[in-house]
Amino acid sequence: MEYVYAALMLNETGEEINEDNVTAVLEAAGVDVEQSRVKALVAALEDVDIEEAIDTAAAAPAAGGAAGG
Amino acid sequence: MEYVYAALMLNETGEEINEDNVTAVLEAAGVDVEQSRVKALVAALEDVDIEEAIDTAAAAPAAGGAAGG
Amino acid sequence: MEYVYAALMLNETGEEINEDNVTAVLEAAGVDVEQSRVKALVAALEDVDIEEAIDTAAAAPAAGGAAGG
Amino acid sequence: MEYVYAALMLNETGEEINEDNVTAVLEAAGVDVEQSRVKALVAALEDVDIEEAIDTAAAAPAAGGAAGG
Amino acid sequence: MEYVYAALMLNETGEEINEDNVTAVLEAAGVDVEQSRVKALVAALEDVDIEEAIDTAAAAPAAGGAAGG
Amino acid sequence: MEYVYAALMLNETGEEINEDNVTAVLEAAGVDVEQSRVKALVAALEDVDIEEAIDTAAAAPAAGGAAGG
Amino acid sequence: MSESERIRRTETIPQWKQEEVDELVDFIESYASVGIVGVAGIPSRQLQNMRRDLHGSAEVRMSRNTLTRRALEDVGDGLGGLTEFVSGQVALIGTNDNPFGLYQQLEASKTPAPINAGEVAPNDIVIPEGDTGIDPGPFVGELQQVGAEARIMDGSIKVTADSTVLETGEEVSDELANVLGELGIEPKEVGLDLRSVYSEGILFEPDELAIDVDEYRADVQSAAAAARNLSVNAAYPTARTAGTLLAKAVGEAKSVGLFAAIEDPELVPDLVAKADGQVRALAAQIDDDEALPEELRG
Repeated sequence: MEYVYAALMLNETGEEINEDNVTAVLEAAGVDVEQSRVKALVAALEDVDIEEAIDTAAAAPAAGGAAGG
Repeated sequence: MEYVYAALMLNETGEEINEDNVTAVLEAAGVDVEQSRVKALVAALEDVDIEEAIDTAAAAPAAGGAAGG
Repeated sequence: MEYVYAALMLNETGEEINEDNVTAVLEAAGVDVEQSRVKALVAALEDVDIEEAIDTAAAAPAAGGAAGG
Repeated sequence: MEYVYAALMLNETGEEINEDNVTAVLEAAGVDVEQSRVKALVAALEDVDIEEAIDTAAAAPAAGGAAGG
Repeated sequence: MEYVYAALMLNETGEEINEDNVTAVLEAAGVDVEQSRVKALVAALEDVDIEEAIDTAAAAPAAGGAAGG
Repeated sequence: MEYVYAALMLNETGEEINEDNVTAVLEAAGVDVEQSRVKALVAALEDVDIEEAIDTAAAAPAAGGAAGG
Repeated sequence: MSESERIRRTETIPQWKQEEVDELVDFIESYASVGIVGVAGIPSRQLQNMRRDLHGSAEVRMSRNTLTRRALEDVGDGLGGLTEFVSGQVALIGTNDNPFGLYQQLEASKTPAPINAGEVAPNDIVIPEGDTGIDPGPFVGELQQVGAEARIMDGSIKVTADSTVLETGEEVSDELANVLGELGIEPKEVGLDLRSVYSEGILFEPDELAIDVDEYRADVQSAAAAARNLSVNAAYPTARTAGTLLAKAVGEAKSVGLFAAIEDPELVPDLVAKADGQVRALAAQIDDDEALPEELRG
C-alpha cells in the first residue's frame, strides 16, 4: 500500500505522479523500491481522476443490487 | 479492471495465474498489455485466497440487504 | 462465469463482443469453449449497455437501502 | 403463478397482454387454462404499470431485510 | 429474462424443462427464439434445484437485514 | 493530509514514525515541512493503534454505503 | 554574551546570584525544548514524585523568578519570549523529547484536588445529578443556596440535575467550599501546568500543544480509506486490497450477468430468484383474487 500512499502524497502536494517522484518518496520512507510496481502504479493512475477515485467507496457489494433486482 | 478479470478467468479454468498466462488472456482481448501491471497483479495475488475473496462477493448480496436493513 | 469475464474484458478494451472475440479470449485462458454458450452470451448482451448494467447494480443497493432504512 | 409469468413474458416481448395471447402462452406450457382466470388477470393488469411493479421487486429484498432486522 | 420466465412456467406446471418445451413457450409469447440461449439455460438449470434457489433468495435478504439491524 | 499519508507509509514499511523519518518522506514529496506539525503528528500517533484504525476504515466504506443508502 | 558583559553583570549582582543564573543558562542550553510550568498548589511530596516520574524524559528546575527571567534573556534566541509566562509559582522544564508528548504526559499526571475558599475556579464547577447519600437535614438548604437543584427524596438528599455552581474565573465562597468538601468534589487538577514551550524556534502555548488524538485517529482512518479506494478504483492491486479488487470484479460480472439474464450456470440460481421476485411483485399489484394463484390470494 505504500506505493499508493506515495501517489496520494504527490497528489496532495500537486507534484506530478511520475516514476521519479514516486521512487523518491518511497526511498525516503526506506522502501526497497521495485521499479515494476512504480511503473504499474503510474500506468494505473494515468487515466484516473484521483479525487473522484478517493471519494468513491470501494465497496464490493455492487452485486447486492443485482441480486435484489 | 481487465487485468483482474483476466486473473479471475484463469482462476476459473484452474490455470496458473502467472505473468505469461495473464498476458496471453489480455492480448487475446486486444489489451495493450503493460507488463508492470501484470507483474504487480500477480505479485499482489500471491498471498490472496482467491476463492475466499470470490465468496465475499457472493455473500455481498446479503450484505447489500444488510445495508438496506 | 468465465464467459462473462471475457465479455467484460472486451467491453473494457472497446473490442466488439462477438463470437470470435469471446472465443479467442476464452481459449487464451485455457477454456474448452462451448460455442452454444458463447452464442448465448453474445445474444444476451446484444442490446445491453454494460456500463449501465454495472452502474445500475451499484446504485440499486442504495435505493433498496433507502426503502429499507 | 404461471398466469402471471405468462403476462411477464408478453410484457418483455412487447406483445399485447390480452386473453388470446395469455392463453396461447399458457397452453404452450401445458397448462389446462381456466378462461375466467385469464379474463380476470388481463382485466386486473390493465391498470398496472408492469415495469414499475418489476422495479419494486428490486427494492423489495431490502424492505424484507428491514422487516427481518 | 423471458427465457427464465419460460423455464419457471414449465417448473410450475410440472412439465419437463427441455429445449423443445422452453422453445414452444417462448414462441407462443412471440419471442424470436435464440436456440443457443435455450440450450444454455436448460443446461444450466440441470444442476439447479429451482425451489431451493427461490427459497435461498427469499431467505437471504432477511438474514442480511438481521445482520444490518 | 500529506503528513498522515507519510506516517502511514512508514507504518507500512515498518519504519519508525519519528520526526526524522516523517520529515524525510514529506520533503521527498516536495512538501515545505512544518516541524511543529510533524512533532504534533508523531506525538499524537503514539496513542493511536494504527493497524486497528486501518481495519476500522476498511470496514467503514461498506457501513458508509449503508448509511448513504 | 561577551566576557566584558559578564564581568559587568557580576559587578551589578551578587556572586551567588550570578552563579545561579549561569547554572540556569546551562540548564536551558542543554535541552532542545524548554518550557515554563506552573507548580502552584502542589504539595512538596507530590512534586518530588512528579520529578521522579519525569526522570529520563524531562527535568524541572526551580529558582527565583527574577533569576529565571534573567537566564532566559541571557540565552536569547527567542527564549526571551518565555519570560512573560514567568509569574507566580513557576519552574523551568527542559526536555529533549517531543514537546507535544511532554504536554500530554504532564496533563495525564495531573491529579484532582479540593478547592479552597478564596481560590479562583480554574474551570466551571459542576455538582452532578444524583443521590448525595446524605440524610435529610440543613445540607439541602446549603446546596440550594450555592445554586444546586436539590431536594429530599426517598430518605436522602438528591441533586436533581447537573448544576453549575461556579463559572471559570469566579472566586470560591466559604459556603461553596464547605458544600464541595462535604460532597467530596475535587474540582482542581493539580500538577505541573505547562504554560508555554520554546522548541526549535517556535513558542507553543497550551492550546497549540493540546493535540486531539481522536482527530488524528480519524485522519488515519480517512487516509487509509482514501488509499483503499484509490487502489481498488484504479485497479492497482496491493496486498491489502487484492481481495477487495477480486470481489469487486466478481460483483461486476454478476451484476452484468443478472442484468442481461445471461444463462450462466453460476448466475441461473440468482436469475431464478430474480424472476420469482418479479412475479411476486407483479402479483402484489393485482387486486383481483380471481386473477391470482391460490397461494397468493389475500
